[in-house]
Amino acid sequence: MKLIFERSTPGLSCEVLPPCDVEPYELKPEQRRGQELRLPEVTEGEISRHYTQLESQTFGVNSGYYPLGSCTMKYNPKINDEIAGLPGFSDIHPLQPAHTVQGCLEALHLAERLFCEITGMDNMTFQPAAGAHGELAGLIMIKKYHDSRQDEKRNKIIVPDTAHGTNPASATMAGFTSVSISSGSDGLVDLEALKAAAGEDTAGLMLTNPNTLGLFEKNIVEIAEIVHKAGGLLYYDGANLNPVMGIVRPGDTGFDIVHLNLHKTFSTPHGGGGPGAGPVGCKAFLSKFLPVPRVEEKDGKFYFASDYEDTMGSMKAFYGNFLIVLRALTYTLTLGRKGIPEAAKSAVLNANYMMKSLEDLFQVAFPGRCMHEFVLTAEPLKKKTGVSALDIAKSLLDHEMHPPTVYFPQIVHEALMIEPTDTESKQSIDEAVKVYRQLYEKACTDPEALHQAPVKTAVRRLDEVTAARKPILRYNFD
Amino acid sequence: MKLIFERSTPGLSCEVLPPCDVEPYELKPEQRRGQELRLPEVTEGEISRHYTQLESQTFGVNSGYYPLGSCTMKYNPKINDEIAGLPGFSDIHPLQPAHTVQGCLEALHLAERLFCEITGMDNMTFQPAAGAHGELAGLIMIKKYHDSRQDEKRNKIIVPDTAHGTNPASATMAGFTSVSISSGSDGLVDLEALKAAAGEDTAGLMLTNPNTLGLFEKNIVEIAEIVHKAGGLLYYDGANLNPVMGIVRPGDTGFDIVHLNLHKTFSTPHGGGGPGAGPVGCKAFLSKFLPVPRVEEKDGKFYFASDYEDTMGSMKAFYGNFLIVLRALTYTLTLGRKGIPEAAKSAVLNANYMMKSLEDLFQVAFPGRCMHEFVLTAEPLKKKTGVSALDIAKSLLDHEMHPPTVYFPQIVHEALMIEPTDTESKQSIDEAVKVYRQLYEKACTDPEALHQAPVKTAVRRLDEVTAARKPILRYNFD
Amino acid sequence: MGSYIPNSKAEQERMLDFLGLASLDDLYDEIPDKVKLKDGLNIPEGKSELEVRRRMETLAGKNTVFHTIFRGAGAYRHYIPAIVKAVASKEKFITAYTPYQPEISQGVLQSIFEFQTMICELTGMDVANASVYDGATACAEAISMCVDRKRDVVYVSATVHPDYLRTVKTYCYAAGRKLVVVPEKDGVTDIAFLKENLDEKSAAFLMQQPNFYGIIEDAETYFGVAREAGAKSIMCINPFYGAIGRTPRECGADIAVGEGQPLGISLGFGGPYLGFMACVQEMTRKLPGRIVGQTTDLEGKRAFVLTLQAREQHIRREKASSNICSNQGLCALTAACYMSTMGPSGIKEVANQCLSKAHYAAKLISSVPGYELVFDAEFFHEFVTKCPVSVNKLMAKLERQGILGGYPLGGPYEGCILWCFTEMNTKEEIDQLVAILKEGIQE
Amino acid sequence: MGSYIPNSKAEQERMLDFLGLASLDDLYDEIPDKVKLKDGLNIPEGKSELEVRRRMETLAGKNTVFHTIFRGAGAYRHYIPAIVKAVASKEKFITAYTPYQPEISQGVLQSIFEFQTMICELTGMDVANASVYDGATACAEAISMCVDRKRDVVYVSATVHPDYLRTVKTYCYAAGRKLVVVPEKDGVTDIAFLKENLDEKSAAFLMQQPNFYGIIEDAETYFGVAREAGAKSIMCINPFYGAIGRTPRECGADIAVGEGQPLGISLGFGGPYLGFMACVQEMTRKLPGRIVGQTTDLEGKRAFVLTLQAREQHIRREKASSNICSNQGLCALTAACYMSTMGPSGIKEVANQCLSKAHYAAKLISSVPGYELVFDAEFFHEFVTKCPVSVNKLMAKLERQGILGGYPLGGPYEGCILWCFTEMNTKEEIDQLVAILKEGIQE
Ligand SMILES: Cc1ncc(COP(=O)(O)O)c(C=O)c1O
Ligand SMILES: Cc1ncc(COP(=O)(O)O)c(C=O)c1O
Repeated sequence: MKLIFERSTPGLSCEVLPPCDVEPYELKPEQRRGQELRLPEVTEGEISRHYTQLESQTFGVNSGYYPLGSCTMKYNPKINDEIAGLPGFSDIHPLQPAHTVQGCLEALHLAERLFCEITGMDNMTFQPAAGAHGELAGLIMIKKYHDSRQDEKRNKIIVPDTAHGTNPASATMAGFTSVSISSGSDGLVDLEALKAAAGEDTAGLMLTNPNTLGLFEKNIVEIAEIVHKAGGLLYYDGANLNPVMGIVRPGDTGFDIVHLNLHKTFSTPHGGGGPGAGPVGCKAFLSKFLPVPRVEEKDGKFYFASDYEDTMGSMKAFYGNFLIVLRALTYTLTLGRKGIPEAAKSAVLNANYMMKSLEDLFQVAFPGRCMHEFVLTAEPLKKKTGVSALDIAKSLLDHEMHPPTVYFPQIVHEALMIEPTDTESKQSIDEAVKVYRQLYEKACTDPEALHQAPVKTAVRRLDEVTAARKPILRYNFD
Repeated sequence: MKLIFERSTPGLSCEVLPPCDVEPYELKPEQRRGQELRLPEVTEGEISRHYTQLESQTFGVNSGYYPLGSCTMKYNPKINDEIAGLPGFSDIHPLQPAHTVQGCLEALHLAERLFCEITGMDNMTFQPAAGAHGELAGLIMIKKYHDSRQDEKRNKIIVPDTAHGTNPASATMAGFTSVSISSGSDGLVDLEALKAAAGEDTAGLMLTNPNTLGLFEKNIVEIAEIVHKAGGLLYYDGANLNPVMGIVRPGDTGFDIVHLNLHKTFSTPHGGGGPGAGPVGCKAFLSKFLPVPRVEEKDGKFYFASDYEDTMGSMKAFYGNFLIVLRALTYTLTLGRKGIPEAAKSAVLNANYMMKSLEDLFQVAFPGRCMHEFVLTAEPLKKKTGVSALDIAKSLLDHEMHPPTVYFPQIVHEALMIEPTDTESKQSIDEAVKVYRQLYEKACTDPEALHQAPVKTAVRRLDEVTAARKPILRYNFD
Repeated sequence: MGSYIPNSKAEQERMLDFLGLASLDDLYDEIPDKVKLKDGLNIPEGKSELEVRRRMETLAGKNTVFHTIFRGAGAYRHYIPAIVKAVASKEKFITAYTPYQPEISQGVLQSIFEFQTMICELTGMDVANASVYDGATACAEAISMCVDRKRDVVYVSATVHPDYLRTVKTYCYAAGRKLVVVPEKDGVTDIAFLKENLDEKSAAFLMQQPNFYGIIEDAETYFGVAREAGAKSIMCINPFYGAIGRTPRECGADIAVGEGQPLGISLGFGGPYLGFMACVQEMTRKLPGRIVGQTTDLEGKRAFVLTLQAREQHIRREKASSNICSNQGLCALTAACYMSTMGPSGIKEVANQCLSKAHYAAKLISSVPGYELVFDAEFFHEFVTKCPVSVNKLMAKLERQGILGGYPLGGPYEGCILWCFTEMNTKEEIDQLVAILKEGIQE
Repeated sequence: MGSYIPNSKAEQERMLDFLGLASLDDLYDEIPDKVKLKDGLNIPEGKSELEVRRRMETLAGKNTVFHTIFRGAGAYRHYIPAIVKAVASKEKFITAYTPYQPEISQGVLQSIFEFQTMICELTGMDVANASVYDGATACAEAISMCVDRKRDVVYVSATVHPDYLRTVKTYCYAAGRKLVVVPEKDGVTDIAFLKENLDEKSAAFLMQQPNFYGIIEDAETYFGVAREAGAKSIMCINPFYGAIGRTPRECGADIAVGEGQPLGISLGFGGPYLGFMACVQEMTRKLPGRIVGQTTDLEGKRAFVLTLQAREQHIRREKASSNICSNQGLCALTAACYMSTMGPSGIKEVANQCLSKAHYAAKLISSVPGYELVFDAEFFHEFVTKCPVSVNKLMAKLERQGILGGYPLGGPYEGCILWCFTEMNTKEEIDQLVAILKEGIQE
């Protein structure tokens, strides 16, 4: 495919604006840009065709089965987008006076109430723009908390080795040292290791529950006790809330701070990488540290308040990815008190069903009951046939299916991490299982075919090494 | 691909409506439906995925080059759709009182003024829903006209053999007999044949100018004279107005009635078959026959008037495909007095450029200057290699290009009718020409490859014979 | 001035060079000068997108979007689910041409095949086409299917929608066909007239269910009469009525037609809408327009294709069953998506809510003095009442509250109002309406 | 209650059977009972689509959509062309995940590669990333790129947007970094302070162009000071200013960041917006977040892929250059589409219209007694005036006419107004504003 720059023809343009209706004004010569501005010169038809063709080389949730583990690629309802597109939301300036944005404020306030109830938290901010951003916000609150108690030696965050990469990275950004603890042979937090790690330098523990192996940390109450006893706080990485929402609340299991990935659990789209939203909720004793501004209500009127002395500050400008929050709110109102746990159960049922359908082929990394996802290892297959998890992934592409997450979590070799989600049907899971079986058989008889895959896609396997060694990161106009 | 019925699971549904908030009422038993209603039972995600996958098996104007002759597959600007989607247009009931629909009425009135100017007509109706519908409306007006003069023997409509099939079909529906006249060796109306055909039973002539060979009927003034002298009227099939809009007006060349295909010339989309819009304009002496209602203006207020004694009646309910007319109006306001002829010229330039680029390969059916399109014949190629126009068309499918119209007009053997349109770039025409060349060479060396094409499409060539002999026209639930 | 021409002046020059021409105007050297436009078009200069948008927004702003609508009369406001709008705005569905090349058009073809199946289900018929322009032309086309040399007199009930009647008349005038309007009696077709008049010259009888006044007519009896006379029976139905009421097939119709706008298509000031047509097996080859059929490709894969084209204008020219070429394809796709979204239970739910709300409203409205029901017959979601005050003034009063009142009837029922209720009208809205009616108006 | 579960109860039963479970609740048998919710969630019952829509429409109806907006302060209303909206609403772009599988994600990858290129063009820089959350976090991330063990004091001008400043402070607090706010003097950064304070501990100096008050600062001089001290220079720019004003590169910046919202993204009450980041070649591997690179597939075909991932959290975990994972991908695609639509001439035209209209307005407004310009410096499309009456009352008056007035400043400029003008504001609107100002208010 051509780049948009290669479709450019000097002199062409779309006529979008009327001529200027006031006297032209010019910058002083010394303030003017000297460099040429090389943007595409194209007509609308060219742009439209360009992006239509780009879209045809993109795989979305509706293109086919998309069991990307840890990403909760559930269906994105259209009503959510329609609501976010109402001019009464999309055309509102963030700095309008409060009485002209009562609807926006009420929406945020309502979202706070609903998501606090779902997580078992007391207050929530919608400022963070994604999960990792929420992690950072939450960790800064932990820092503020300890600082406020002059408890300054607490510079360590405990992170299990199954944690998502953002957890240790966030800890670093928050000025903590992260202490990795290995999982037990059951894939869960090793209580002894935790006890060993927890101490008076412990600022907190970041935990994903169910964890990235898809296992529920059933010792969560003990875990919380250990950490709290050591004087640390418990941070809940909400990326995996989907299978337990409405069933068990992080707040009830001892967590002090929670972030949600609205773009996972609450059906807002991923946008090919974003935008998402990562609201952060906390128990009442931490609320004063939340970022500002916060939405408050008085006599049925809503307003922003920023005058919290102990606030951690701000995580970004304005009020977060508001239109994303709106979508998640729409979803939550749609499902409601019964629908939320039903969706959770559907996710867990689908995952267990698929796991059991595949367990005679691929070894389940940690057998037993899984939650929303499960991790297989292709290591035996690889030893036997040379076909790797990557080969399986790439072969799936030829079957119009998105592969699972591979090589994560890192503690499982040749990991295939499969998350069917609640919105996948038995029919399509059965079909996927059939394909996995075919591939397995093919691997045994004709491994080379899998090494060669994909063959039907827009491009074949890429030279990623050269991409990183000799990076070409922008179009070369010359 | 599965049919939506095959995705159905008993018991599933989308929850769209709240429960009924009034007492339920039931039909009397004898009025109730007995037959089961077998519609799909699916959730939104399934529907969404279904149509996403159907769309991926659909070729639109933005998918690639689409030079379908006679169809004017030009780019459909997005602003047109955006305007048609404004609630102030899309949510208006057709039977609202006039003072609440002044905007709609003004739009229709403005459209009438603009399109009358472009065609050289005095009045216009927007009721007809497509070109063929406009033809019928126009022919009924011709009938009314002759009837109003008690000129009742006029039961023949003269139609050149290059005419689109709708012309004779419309003549039949309007109760006329159509008289076909063969084209001269130059592809134009044979004046002698016309003279021979014209007489006191002539109700009128239907003419497409430029005709479907892409040739301008340069003897149009003489043609008009002959028909008018015989007492007939001239009907202009506006499907091919694109190359001459703003250059020459049908009304100035002697036509009495014109229809436009807004979905060809004025950039409104084809919708996979429709809806279009086929407004009909006429000279003042025919205006009283126009269908009702008509938009009138008085003191800056607009209203519908139906009290025209001589009206031909109505062609459909309400006011035509209004939202399509709006799109065409938006387009016309955008291009304006200079843009309209510039688009025409671009169409003609592109067509001549492409014709000349191909003429050494394929024989041009009627060489010389073409207008918006030109017709090649693959007959020599077929004789030489066995490769037919159909084979060429099907081979183009493998190159992500839409084929030209084939086997039309019927007077050209193995016809390939190519209309690049005004919104195609030189770049993409050059690329298309390259593909035609490759195919030509392939035809000479490996004709079988072309007989086998397409191979990359969702399905290969179809068994159309069985489809027609043993028609399966609906899903079989059993 | 906006432009969508993707070639620059410089490129056009190069192309002209290649053609050996000096200027773009030379492209038209075969057109006689005397007919060419001298001073260009007398229309405004082209405008930028922002200007055009402002202009059109101003126009849209001159229309009133009613929050509450109690008016139907052939155009109905129903809820359009978000998924239906999303599907109907998919670019390739919008911009594709008629699927002449099935290998790259399976999407459009399959969607129409599904539409045809759903229309068959709704009407109980065997075959459906890919759509015609609207309900009115569907009626006119259905009549054409029935007429032959021996039978060329057509009967249409006076209770069909006036626009449909006018359209049918126009088509009959065109084809030189005799049309007899069967008079209305007490809001329904005069069965006595029908019995007396149908004979061996009669080609067809067409009625609407529910009829223009909202009344459910005794179709079966009429069609019995028609069958006896050897005439075909045509039933024009509201699709929601079809979902719960006796189907055209059950009533003995040979052809079922109707306006599909209620199935997910916006009011749009009257169009584009969707004419649907279905018939019994035997009449298949008389159907007008596109029909999609199932077949296989050369590898045996199921596939869909435009079929039975020997009926159509591009093959048969003057002998075609109709002149229709472009139809309402995208609207058909929209309706199919709507029916899939609602499902059998949802479609029936809409129908039942329409029925229930209309009856709730009828009871209350008719209890307001002066607003008696005009007819005593069973109705679906529309009914006619008298109006004790100036209809215009009443409408103006409702309008001030954001309500589009019922449709003011003319002719024999001048001064009466045709009310319509759908699932969109809440009890609250209906109660509010009744309160306003009770208040009366300042005459 | 709405539901998106595509398995019926019956199917779920079958799946449970297969698993040997009696009920869905058994799926959770490993979760300790004592922590499970006993009585379910205390949130409302689920609702149908129509109900939810009505609820949300009611909320939207409680907001005021201003026809005329003279307020910017970090969020700008520009015209969004129809094609941009159409492209940004393409379903697969919306619903795809981060393009981890390049073979089926060339569409998203290429669009980001194009975005990166355009950001480089706009800023004059060598490399850009695929976006960060917004302008504020872009500032914070840029600072992180500059800090090392030796240099860890950060200087930020007091003239940057207050939200940005607060965000940067928060990030610095988190990382335990010393932040010095360079004071403002006459609306611009106090150069003297800078000269005095920058030293071998200084990591970076960050300023905004035009600054929060709309003023075009003398970036080059500041950056010269920074360079001399060995500190990095970071320029946070308005993208339209970048199109006509001296680029960050030309001014000597090492890093350019900014808020991309003006490039085709709706106001949306503050988000989602688009943080962009670009830098000089040497700093490439310090950039946070996704970066798309060009490569070839095994058949030699050009292709795009996420690259330099060794910077990122999923590879480097605690050693990553940032924790960012999800970014603002769709907003980046939107901005790229916007820039393509406008083209170089269109982008400059927007910029020049902003500039011209702001100056036209400034002349008129400042000629109204009491509305003098507060600063004497050159500005782009925002400027500060005094206000001779109660700012609140003035705003209320404007609001009654559908106008959102300028942004009321606080702090040292309490009682002053920050006005903003874009290509969306017509001369007529501006003249109307001035007339209202002249009228004064009833105190
Ligand atoms: C377990 C876990 N935590 C955190 C994140 C980071 O979330 P985000 O991408 O929204 O920043 C992810 C995302 O994949 C995740 O799976
Ligand atoms: C020359 C000509 N006339 C008439 C028509 C019929 O127009 P419509 O499809 O809008 O009914 C066409 C359509 O292809 C055409 O090309």
